[in-house]
Formats: sequence, C-alpha cells, structure tokens
Amino acid sequence: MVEKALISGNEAIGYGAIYADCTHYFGYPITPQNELIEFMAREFPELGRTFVQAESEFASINMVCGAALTGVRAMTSTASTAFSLMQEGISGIASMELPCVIVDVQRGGPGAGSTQHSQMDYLLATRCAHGGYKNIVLAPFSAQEGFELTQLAFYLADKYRIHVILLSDGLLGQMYESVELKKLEFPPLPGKDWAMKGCAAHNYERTFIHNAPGIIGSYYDFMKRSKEKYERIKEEEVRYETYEIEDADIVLVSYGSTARAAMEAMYRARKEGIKAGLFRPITLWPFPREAINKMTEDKKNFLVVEDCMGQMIEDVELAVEGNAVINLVGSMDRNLPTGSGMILSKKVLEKIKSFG
Amino acid sequence: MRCTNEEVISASPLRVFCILLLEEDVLQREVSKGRKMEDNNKDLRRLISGRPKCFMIAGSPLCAGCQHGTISRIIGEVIDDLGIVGKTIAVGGVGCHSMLVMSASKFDLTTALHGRAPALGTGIKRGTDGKAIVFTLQGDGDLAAIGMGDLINATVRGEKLTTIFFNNAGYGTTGGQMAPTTLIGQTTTTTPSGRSPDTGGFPIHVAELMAGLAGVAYSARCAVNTIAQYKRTKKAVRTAFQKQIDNIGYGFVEILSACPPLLKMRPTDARKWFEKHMFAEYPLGEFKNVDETKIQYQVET
Amino acid sequence: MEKKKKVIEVEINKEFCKACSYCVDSCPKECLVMGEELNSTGYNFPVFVNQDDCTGCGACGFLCPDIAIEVYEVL
Amino acid sequence: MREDKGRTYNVAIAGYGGQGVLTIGLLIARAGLKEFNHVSWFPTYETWQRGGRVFCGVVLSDNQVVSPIISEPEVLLVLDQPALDLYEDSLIPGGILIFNSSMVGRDLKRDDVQAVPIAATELARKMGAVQVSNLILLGVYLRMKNVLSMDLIENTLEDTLRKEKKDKLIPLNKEALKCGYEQI
Repeated sequence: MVEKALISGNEAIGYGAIYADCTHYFGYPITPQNELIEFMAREFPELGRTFVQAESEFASINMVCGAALTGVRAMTSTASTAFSLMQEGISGIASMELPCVIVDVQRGGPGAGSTQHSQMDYLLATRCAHGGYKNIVLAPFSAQEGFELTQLAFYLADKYRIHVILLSDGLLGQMYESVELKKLEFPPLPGKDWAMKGCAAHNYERTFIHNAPGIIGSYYDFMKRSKEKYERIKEEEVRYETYEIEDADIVLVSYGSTARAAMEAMYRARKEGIKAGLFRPITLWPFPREAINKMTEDKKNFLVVEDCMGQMIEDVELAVEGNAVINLVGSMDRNLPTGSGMILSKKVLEKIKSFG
Repeated sequence: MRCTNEEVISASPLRVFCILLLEEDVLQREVSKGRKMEDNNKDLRRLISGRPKCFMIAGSPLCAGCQHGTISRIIGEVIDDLGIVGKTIAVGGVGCHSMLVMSASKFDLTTALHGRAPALGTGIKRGTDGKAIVFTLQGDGDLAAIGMGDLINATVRGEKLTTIFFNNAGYGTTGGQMAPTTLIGQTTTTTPSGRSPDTGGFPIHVAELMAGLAGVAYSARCAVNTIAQYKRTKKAVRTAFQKQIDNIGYGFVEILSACPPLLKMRPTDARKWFEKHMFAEYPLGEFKNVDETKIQYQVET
Repeated sequence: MEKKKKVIEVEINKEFCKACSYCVDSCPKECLVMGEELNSTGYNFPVFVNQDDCTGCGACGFLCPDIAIEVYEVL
Repeated sequence: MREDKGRTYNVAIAGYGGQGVLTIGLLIARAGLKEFNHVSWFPTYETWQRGGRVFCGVVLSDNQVVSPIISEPEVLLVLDQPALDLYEDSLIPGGILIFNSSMVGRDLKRDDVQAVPIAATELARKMGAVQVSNLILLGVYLRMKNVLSMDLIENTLEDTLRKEKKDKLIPLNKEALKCGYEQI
C-alpha cells in the first residue's frame, strides 16, 4: 500500500533520501532548511543510518566528500548563504568525480539576505564555482516532486559519478502538502569498484583518488572524460514539463515554487480567453534549451517567472536566440517589497495581459 | 658538498615532483635494480633500517634535507608494525607534507582541500562504519591556519582519527611565507624583517592546545633530529594510531622538522638552526595520554 | 669466547639521494663520507667506506629523508 | 496537474505570532487529508518567532493543488486588526470573513463579503484560557463552511495533542471548538 502523508517540502526531500537508501547525512542548521536536518536527526539514527551535525558547511560538504569516497550514498542540505560556503567543497567533489546529493533550499541574498524564500541561487547552482565543472541541477515544484526527484538525484549521481544539486526554495520547503510515499524503480547501476575501503578490498592495490587533476596524472584525460560525461548528460537527461502549451500564444517559463503561481495565473488567463501556456524546466542543468528553441517557431511571447532579479531569464534568452520577446516577472513584482513578500498569480496575470 | 645553496633553494617541492614524473625511466631502472638485489639475498639478510614494506620503491618528491620524508617513513613503519596496511586510508592535506606518502604509499590515499582533512576523514570513517583506520597528514598552513576549526571540531565530535602534524615553521609549497607556527623574529617572504608580535602575532602551540580537548586521547610533540628522537617519535605515532584502533579517541602527534629552502640554508645548517630555535619555542614531550575520554557531567533527559 | 661480529651491508640508492648529508652527520662511527660522483639529478651521494667499524645501528637508514639508504644485517 | 471538475476549497488565516494561526491551519490540513486527495498548507511568517505577522493558507482539493499560495481566499480567518488591514482586500467578492472582534477596533471596509464578527478573545477568557481563541474561530469556520465535519476535526485534534503529549489540554480545546461552533 502506498503511504500518504501531509509533510513539508523539506521533509519530503528527507523521505526521498530514505527511500533512495541514502545512508549518510551531514548537515548544519540554517533557515529555511532546518526542518530537513531535524528530520534527518530524528529518522536516520532510528533506521541505523548515519547522521552527523557538522560544525560548518565547510565541514559538512567535506564529510559528504569523504563518505562518498567510500562508496555510500551521502547527502547534505543547506540554504543560500551557506551554499556559497560549500562551493569550495563542491568543486573538490567535482575534481574527484564523486556521486552525492546536495540540497539547496534557497533563501534571500546576497549576504545574509533574508531568511525567507527566494530563487536567487539559480546562476550559482547551474554555473558552479571555480574550475568550470558542471553538475546536474534538479528543481522540484511540489513536495511530491521533491520526494521523487531526491530519489532520481541519487540514481543520476551514481549513474554518471557526478554530484547532483537539488534546488528547492524556502517556500517549497516550509509548506505542507499531501505526498504519496512510494519507492521509485530505476534501471540497474554500474558497481562502485572505484570506492575507497582500504587496499585489502582491492587485492592490496592502492586506490588513490585526489582533487588535483592538474598536478597529479593527466589533466587532459580528466578534461576529456568530464567533457564526454557532460555531453552525455546533456543528451540523455534533459527533463521538463509543459502545460497547455500546444495552442499557447504566451509561454510562461518558470521553475520551483514560482511555477505554482505561474500555473495558477496561466489557468486564470485561459478562463479569460488568453491562450497562455507553461513551460517548466525540471533539470536546470542541462537546461532544456532545444525544447524552448523549438517553441519559438510559432510562439513569440515568453514570460519568465522567477523570484529574483533575473537569472534563469539568461538561459531562456540563449535558448530563444533572439526569435521572441522575453519579459520577466521577478522579485521586484512581489506583493510586498520585503523578505516575506512573494510572487502571486495576480501579478503574473497582469503581466500576461500586458502582452496582449 | 657540491650542492650549492641556490640549488637547494630553487628545488621547490612541486618542481622536483614534476621532474621525477618526467624522468620516470630513470626511476624504473632503479626499481628493477633494487628488486633484483632483494630477490637474490631474500633469506640471507635482515632489514635494520630502510624502506617500509608499505612504501613502493619510488623517489621522494621533497627538497633536499626536508625531514618530511623521515616522518613519512615513520608512519609507514608504524603501519607495517601494526599490520593495518589493508584497512588504512590516509588523507593528505594541501602542502608538501603528504607528497612522499602520495608518491610511494601502498595503502589507500586521498587528498583533502586546504584544512579540511579532519572533516574528510570523518566522512571516510563514518562511510566505512568505523572499520577503516583513517589518519590525516597536515602541515602548518593546512592545520594551524585554515583548518584549525576543522581539527578542533573533529575532536569535539569525538572522532576516532589520527592526525600527524608536520610543523616546519613556515609555508613550504607556496614558497616560504609565514605560518602561524613561524617563530618570532624568523624571516620569511611575508615577514621580510622577521615576524613581529605586533603585526604578525604569536606562534601557536597546537600539541598543548589539543591536550586540553576532551575528545583527544593522545597528544605529543616530537622531532626527528637524532636517532633517539626518531625512536621516541615512532613510539608516539604508534600510540596515536593505537588510540584509534582501540576506539579510545583522537590521536595527535606534532612533529617538528627542518625545511632548508624556507631558511635558505644548507640541510645540515637548517637542522642545527632548528635544534637551536625550534626546541626553545616548542618543548618536546607527551601532553596527554589517556585510556578513556571521560564524561564529566551529564544532564538528565 | 669471542663474539661473532655482525656483517652489515649498507645499500645506497644513489638516484634517490639529494645530498643532504644527514647520514654522514648521524653516523657515530664515521663510516659514511660524501662522495665526488654525481647522480643523474646532479647530486653527489654518500659512500660506505668503513665497513669494519659499522655496528649496524641503522641510524643512517632511519634518518635519511629520501629513503635512499637501507641497512641490512647479513645472516 | 490541471484544473478539472471536483471540489476545491481554500481558507486563509492571519494573525500575529503566538496566536495559533499556523496550528489551526495545520489542523484543517491534517483533517482534510482524510477527506480529500490533495491538501496543501502554506505558511509565511517573519524572522522572529513571537509577535511577528503570521499568515497561512490551506487548500483542500480532489485534484492536485495548482497553487498553495492563496492570493484570493474564499474564506479568511482574522485574529487581530493589523491582519485585517493587510488581508481584507484580498478576499474574493462574496467570500466569508470571520474575524476576532475583540481585537478589531474598526468597521470593515468591504461590504461585498459575508462578515462574521466573533469576540473570540473575550469568549476564550471566559473559558479561562485566551490561547484557545483560535479554536473558537475554527469552530465558527466549521459551522459556516460545511467542508469538514466536527467529528473529523475533533479526532485530528485529539491525535495531534496526544502525539505532542498534551493529553490534558484535549477537553479545553474541544470545548473551545464547540463554543465557536455554537456561536452561529
């Protein structure tokens, strides 16, 4: 029987990790992801899994790195300001090519910003830190999807030996929704024979995994391998959803929690006779660039809805290649100009109407 | 001595490492020669001192006279003695200190970002359910500057890890800048007129600091200048590993070592300088050796 | 009864040597001296000259930072 | 996720931190889970825990919830005057506005909504605990809007309090609910 529960978006990710057989969680409290670390502290020890509260995000991401080195499924979670702290560690993980999952429950920035929701980490998550590496970025838009994408994240991480970022936001994390708890089935994965467990496990041949591909070994080989991996992911893992897109004149592009407001606005517009549709990227990297580009053949009006001053809009601009008009509903269009203000469907509807 | 000062100084560790990698054929020749000799006299000779079994036959990428090589070998010998090569995982920090282990060890090895070795070690220890013997190799900058928080918090968490701290009073890899352990008055490239307490602060005594922390089971400071010190150091490293094996607590050993390029001296002079000045600032000895980490007070839940 | 004298072999891997001369300094019996010959990286390396005085204490092998010296007792 | 035929109800609750705004919202959502396929509960609050503005919205639906963020509620429960000032305009025309008249010192601006003034704080004080004024308003909601049964809410309330090990408070809370229910 499928269990149904009323849980927060943060807890849904926690349940996702449990259902994905994640055994090691390392974290540090920060609003608005606290429900997740608290959930893990409650549930993981009871299941005989490992929970560690680190002293900083530097430490938690490096603990994830260490645990991933040994071949276990490891994850951490954080929010914007501390996601910045993790960048060095994430870059290290990229150089070691380790599979793990990092959850970023976005809050306002820059600096300490606000403790409330926002979508201001898009560029950081998709463009990454120093070194020009790439990572898969998954963006859920409901608690149910947060639960499912967490399971997918672990699968993709192991499939490609890459770290996956789950880009949630404060709004999504703190609201409660009914979630059907069901384990997802995935195709079989390659074994982790590279994992470090002491050389006795490898017939006394040492395993040496290091974070300096440009000092030790061949830099060229590393770059070639990475490039091939990224190309393969771009080819196979692009995910998005469309709603009422076939006959739409105006296409809303939105991800995460704002996609919910955008969707409501889209249905309201349809009721008023405006042909609007919604395009929702699920993978922010690889970005569904071709799918958007294809739409520009007959759709010339795009409205990007995101709770920041314009980040995903850059990817949409690249995708439409100048063949369409793009407008933005951003954090300037919040109902209140404060941390707790948010983008409501009313404002999105107004913008849709301004196109006509 | 044909080796001039300039030659010693210009041989930065990374450069030597690169040279060795380029001249792999030279190394290979030596390797085959060494093996042949071993095979012939296998049963007829007993090794008194030399290469530990858990080290491959490879050249050291370190500078001439750098005592990090000696310390690395002590670690190798201890691992041999304890018979833990199959389950040992080393975590090298950023700096010269882990380079010989990196190029020669037969046990598993990884590298951590600057200062994060204890955190990475924690992940490995937990990832292997505490079965692996995990130790970190860290230098002044890695441990005493950027990674101080990571080290202290690892002990606060009660991790069962071992840390070997290579204290050479300066930054070697980056070319001889001031470290937190640099002595007052010592000249480095970032303290050209000597470290002044007014602007550069004071040397940090990590072994004493570690002894004050509840999660630490063993803390000592050693050196490798003489054969007597060598033996004491080996005993200390062994005890630090044993504390981890027995699941007692954190094992920590600070080892003083000479860095000739940092001091711009010949190796033998550098060693003399160290004996004179380092021992005055950093007293050798055991600062903590306990068989259980005691809980002082517990709140009722 | 005369105690049988130990036969000691000191093997110096000249290619690994970087001429720090710690071994020469540390030998209590002055059995090692720095030689004149150069290895392929341009360093002169020590030579084991005084086999008779060697007690097999192993100091040179222990203190060599480059693991270039190995001391064996022939059985 | 699309808008099909089927039931969809929403309710918004606003007040200040410590009044139990989020608690009754969660109560409606938890009870709703037994009656509806899809439920969402959405909170917003300021950084500090007590005294700040608190708002929450609950959507109960047979279909997947399009947006949990309610910008135009059908029913609005208001616990104090600043909340009324902030959210009065958002209510849809013809909506129900249940407000705590003990803490609102002005007349309503809207005349196109069904206003239900309840002196909840006063009533709660008579019962000996001002903390339950939120449940009195919830009782009124249950009577006004026939979405969830009293029994269902009572059961959920009992479960929740038991889980939190506050069994002692069950009678008082039930009494407050009933008190609100009987005001109309």
